[in-house]
Amino acid sequence: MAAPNGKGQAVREDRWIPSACTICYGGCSIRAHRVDGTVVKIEGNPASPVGNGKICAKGLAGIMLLYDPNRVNYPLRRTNPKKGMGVDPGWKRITWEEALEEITVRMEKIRAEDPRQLMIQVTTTLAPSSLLFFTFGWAFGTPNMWVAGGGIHCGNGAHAVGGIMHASWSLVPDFKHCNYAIYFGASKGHGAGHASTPNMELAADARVRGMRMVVVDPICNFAASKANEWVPIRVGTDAAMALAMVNCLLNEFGIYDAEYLKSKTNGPYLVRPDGTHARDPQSGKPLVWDVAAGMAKTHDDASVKDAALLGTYTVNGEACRPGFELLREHVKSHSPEWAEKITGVSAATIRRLAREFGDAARVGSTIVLDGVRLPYRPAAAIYFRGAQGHKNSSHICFAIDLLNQVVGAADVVGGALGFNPVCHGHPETGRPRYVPRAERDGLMTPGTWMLPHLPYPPAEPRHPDSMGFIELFPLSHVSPLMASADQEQWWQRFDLPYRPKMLLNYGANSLMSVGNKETVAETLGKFDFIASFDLFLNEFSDFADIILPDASYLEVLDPRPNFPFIFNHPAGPGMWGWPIRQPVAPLTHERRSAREVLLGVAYRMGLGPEMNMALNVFYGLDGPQMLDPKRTYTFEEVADRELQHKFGPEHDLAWFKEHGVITWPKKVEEVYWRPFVDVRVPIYWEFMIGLGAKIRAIAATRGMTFDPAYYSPLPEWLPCPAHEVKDPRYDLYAFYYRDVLHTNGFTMENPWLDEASRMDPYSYRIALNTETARRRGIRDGDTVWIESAAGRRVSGRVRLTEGIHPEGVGIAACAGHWTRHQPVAQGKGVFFNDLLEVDYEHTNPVNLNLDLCAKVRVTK
Amino acid sequence: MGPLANAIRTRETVLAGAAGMTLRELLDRLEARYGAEFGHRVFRTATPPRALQMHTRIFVNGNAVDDAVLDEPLSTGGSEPGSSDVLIYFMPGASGG
Amino acid sequence: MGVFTRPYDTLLDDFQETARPQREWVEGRGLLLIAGHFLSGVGAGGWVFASAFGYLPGEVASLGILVLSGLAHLLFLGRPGRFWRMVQVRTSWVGRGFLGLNLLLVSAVAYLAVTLASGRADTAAARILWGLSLLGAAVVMLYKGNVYAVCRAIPFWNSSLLPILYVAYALRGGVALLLLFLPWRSGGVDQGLLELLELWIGLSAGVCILFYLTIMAGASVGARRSVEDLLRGRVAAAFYGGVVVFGLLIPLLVGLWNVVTPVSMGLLAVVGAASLVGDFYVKYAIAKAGRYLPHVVAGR
Amino acid sequence: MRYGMVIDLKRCFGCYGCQVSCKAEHATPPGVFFARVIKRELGVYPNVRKVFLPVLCMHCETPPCEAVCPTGATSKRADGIVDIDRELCVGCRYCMQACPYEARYFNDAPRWYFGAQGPTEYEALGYAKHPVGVVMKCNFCAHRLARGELPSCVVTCPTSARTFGDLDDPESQVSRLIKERGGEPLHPELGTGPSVYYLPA
Repeated sequence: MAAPNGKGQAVREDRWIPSACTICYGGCSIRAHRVDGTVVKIEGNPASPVGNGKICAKGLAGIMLLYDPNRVNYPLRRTNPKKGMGVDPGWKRITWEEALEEITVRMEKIRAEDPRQLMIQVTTTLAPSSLLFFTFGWAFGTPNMWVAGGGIHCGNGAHAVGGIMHASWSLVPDFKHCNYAIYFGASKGHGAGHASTPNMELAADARVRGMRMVVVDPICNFAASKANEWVPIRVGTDAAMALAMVNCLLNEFGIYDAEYLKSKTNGPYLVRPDGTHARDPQSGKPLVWDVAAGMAKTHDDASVKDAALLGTYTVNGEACRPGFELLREHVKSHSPEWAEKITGVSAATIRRLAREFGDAARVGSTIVLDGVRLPYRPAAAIYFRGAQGHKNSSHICFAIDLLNQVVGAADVVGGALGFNPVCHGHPETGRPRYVPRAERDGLMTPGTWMLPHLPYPPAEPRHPDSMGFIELFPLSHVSPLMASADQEQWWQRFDLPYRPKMLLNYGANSLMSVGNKETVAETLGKFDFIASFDLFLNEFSDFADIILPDASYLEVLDPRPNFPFIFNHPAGPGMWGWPIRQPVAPLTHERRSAREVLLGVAYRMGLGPEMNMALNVFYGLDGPQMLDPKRTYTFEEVADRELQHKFGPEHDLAWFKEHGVITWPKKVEEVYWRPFVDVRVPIYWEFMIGLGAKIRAIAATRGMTFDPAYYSPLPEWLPCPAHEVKDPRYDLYAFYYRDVLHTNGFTMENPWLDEASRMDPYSYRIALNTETARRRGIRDGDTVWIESAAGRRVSGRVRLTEGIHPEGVGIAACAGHWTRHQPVAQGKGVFFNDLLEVDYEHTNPVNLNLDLCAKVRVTK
Repeated sequence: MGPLANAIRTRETVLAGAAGMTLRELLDRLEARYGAEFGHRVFRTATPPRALQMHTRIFVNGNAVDDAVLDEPLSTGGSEPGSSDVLIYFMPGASGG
Repeated sequence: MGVFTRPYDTLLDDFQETARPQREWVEGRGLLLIAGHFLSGVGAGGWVFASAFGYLPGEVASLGILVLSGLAHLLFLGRPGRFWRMVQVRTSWVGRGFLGLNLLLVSAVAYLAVTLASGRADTAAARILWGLSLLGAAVVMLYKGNVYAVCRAIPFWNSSLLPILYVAYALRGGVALLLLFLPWRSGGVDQGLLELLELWIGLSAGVCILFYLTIMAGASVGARRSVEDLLRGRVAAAFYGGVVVFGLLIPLLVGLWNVVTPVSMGLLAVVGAASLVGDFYVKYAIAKAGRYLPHVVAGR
Repeated sequence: MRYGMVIDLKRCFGCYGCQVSCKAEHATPPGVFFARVIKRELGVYPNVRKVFLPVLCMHCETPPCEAVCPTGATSKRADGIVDIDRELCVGCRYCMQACPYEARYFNDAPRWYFGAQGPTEYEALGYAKHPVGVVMKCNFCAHRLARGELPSCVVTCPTSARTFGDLDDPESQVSRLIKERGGEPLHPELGTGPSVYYLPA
């Protein structure tokens, strides 16, 4: 074609190239319009179920990231030996060869000494593909790897409970069939996150269809504004409300799904007076009470006619009771009146919501889909960041999910769905295939997971040899100890035999993404050497020694932007889609894809065999596609094998580059899998008793203690440190929320998103309740100080709003950049994380989730 | 290979075993040779059912295997006639998100 | 600390306002338009009275001012080179004003030429040209207020009072212009002067009432925010200082005082000057107080 | 034939997708928004909600902007699109004061998103389309319609809040939605006859 372009010449090239977005970890499918080598438009890819052609503002703004003149173009080395916040490293341009040589030499030395001295840190934004960096860690032999963005944006509790109860990373309502969804601090379908764009459309369809939505949240945000009802709640008290609702269901209304509880949960497992299961002496399997036979049988005994959920039964001379009975009794003490005192939500409201939820669940009803009769439970309780970002993380998510479990609304039609826990694979190859299966005590273990350690059964706690102590806390994913104020103290007490020497960073700006900057800066100062792959110089760069200019997501290849499906592939009925990410614009300057570089470094160090095996494991390659440990490969070759391994030789990389995505229909037994897969989930977490005891046995000797209640088999409401601040001057709870325009820190540098944020009344402001502000003489637009009880301060302009709890101070996360290397982002918004303490005291002792709220005062 | 390779100071070893030896038997023998640390890395629990650790991958003649085949006789077809190539890969745990 | 300076920041901040302030016609180059409106009013008014009194210096001055106003209008345009396209008079008051101004200029210049050449103002040609010039002047005085008044997008402007107010101000401005010439006029007190003063005071009273009505009307409809801007907001200084003190109080006091006991010509010139300043600030304040219709209001 | 759009406020939750999509499609300079999102708050705690109102040119039946234009640069096409002939516009901005929907923007001077750092590759290409000194606005993506594609904001909206079609055809989806869900234009009291309708939230 010869339409003239802006330069007046005839257009030589005019192509739409399918790929995947990576402005957030939603990884929605896109297609980029390239004219004469310039990307002129990004749209959603209609051919892919990951967005169905839709794409949000962030994804559309990718062009401004691609062409940002502030990007890093060449390898840089610091000339100023002094490291510190705001201290100019005196960057000097060096060659790739110089950079790689120095990095390789240092890493070889470290590996010879003790590979654990290397720490690898990656961003959430590129997850799951950034987890590829972990393969290098595996090959290298260090356990010290973390997703630094996780400190603020990751959900240890949410994911662990998602894994234990739904075999998936996260939860959504079955938007297609749900009639009543109650959100606890979640934005699923109203902002960023896993399956971001697809959920937006699904949620909108549900609204129009008439799904009733109730949002329990301290701030009336995107989700709450679209909900039928907003229930303002005191920050961090969601567990209390959920427990009271469970209490109403079980003890006031007697609403529960006995059938489901008997066959799909450990509700009937008999519990001894000491809280552990009564077990069969021979097999060690937990026992249930068969009412029909009037005797105890193992849980998997086919002859069990009717397993008791209630009552007391004598087994091996002990009075034992089913787990469900204990749950029912446990929640009795959690009345709506009790919860009202903690949450500030009236007992009447809690009762009403419980009743509405219970009625909406239609316990006992069924529906026929694709000719199959299935349980129909059109009610769902969803939690995410807001609810789980607290010291009581595990119990909060457990308590909320119990609402689903009690009425049997878990992974059935209309209920709470995990993100794709079951996949039978492409019809032609049967790959990828994974299904949850029964593990220890007949309880469910996920068919696939994002990380090497499964949520259930938890690995045996061990004396830690990693910086983050994840061996000691097997239910954790991200450990704040990787950058905490007290890490050295714990390392000494646990005789950590080494100290971190080198940090390999992939796009994480941990100085801003974890907690207060002073604490993180101190931990970064401990490294002899930091090498960092980055798009921009940022606050973290002040501590780096070498900066490697990374290629943006529009310039790289990634064979699996949406796999594992449990992470960011849309849940519920529809199509499976496996897109690829591919370069839509040529690499310029001396930017290189970090993946290629990493592979090169591994081979350069003679880590070829380990690296190739790690890749075989990460991509699940075997047979003809298995990488030969003795060979070297380019990343293109690896990607090509990954794709052929999953979809056959005819669907190789070349095919995917042209077509962008391969799709096939989801089967009803994949989507609503619960009735089809013989697994149980624990409503009584017996395993926590032993786990807690083992951990305590190891930790206590080193002075690391915790309240045993955190390991109780049934959820409790336990206060955050913020709730226990006694000083009356600190009378408000600061919390962060995720703005619809931003994900993590780097979107702040995007001028299109910045522009919209500046037109938005809230993005860059501190949200304060109008009445609360009035009593303090604070007016809209005033600049105020938010000071935490621990004495940390952030400043910003106030936006008065009726849409926030009177005790809340709401701040959009990940703002407040101060680096001069990102002129658009610099000085915009408020740096919420600076209010957060990073230490063991503010960490959940089960999943190591950092507490993300702070008791503060607001002063002019 | 992987971190344990450092611990046990070797990457490759040849075991003579009766034909029809199962993978579990093989692993037990290796455990006997390299000690409890090996066992811990390979199996989730010290007591039956000894399922494989999530972060341990075993390839028999280039095919990834799971718990299902633990107790089946090792297939032959390795580099040497009548032998089996067994690759055991250990990953360190990782802190992710 | 962003990449841009004031105007861009202001634009984005404005989007957060419930009723966005109008800036195109008052800030930056927009000031030229306000100046143009002011000058065209004074010029047209001045021409009417100067030509009525047959006072040549006044006539010449008026024409000069009209030419200036034309230039101001021109320089305000984004594409001045295309000014000749502005001929859509069927519905556009800007088009009408453009034609009116041209008519006034051409006929007035011709009128002067004819009268000066013949020395007589009562020839048929002269009368026709004068008539045409008065028609042009009428259009010029009328169009301004209507340009604003038809903007339903800006409630404060969207008032039938505005055209009348602007005509009144134009006439008063014309008189004030002539007052400026008093110091140089031969002889002592004469008829013309007294008529001028009475005329001026009458008109001032008129504009006071009209302005009051305009504001009251605004306060009762969607223009509340604008009225707040005027009375106690971002336009208050221009309103009280320019419109009220300079434009009304000072000149009225001096003027009335003069009616009691004649004062110096210089002082009377001050009346004219102050009144003109006020005249400008009226245009400025009303334009600046303009805010667009809000789209989301409680109850929607 | 009269092109029109229906925006479902029940679907929209103010993600700004339309605004940025429009920006990318038309390469509009900083501060120019053919489409944008207005976010406001209604009610008193705890009975409060945020209102998200996406706006664009309403392509009125009787466009006030057309009436006041002194040069005839603004005109209504046969298909109902209100468009600007940038060659005729003198830049008097009268139309901006007359439009009750704030849909018009004046391209006062060359501007780039990275300011002093100059135009990006994308901007250098895109801004060439926009002459300085004239008024610009949404034209329902006439160039896309000509290619048989829907407007950019319609295609991108993650909640499918936007429907585009022929208002003259009673069977079209836009007409049906307006009828079934009670669609209303913005400021109907002005009698401008907008071609953009909103469905209640």
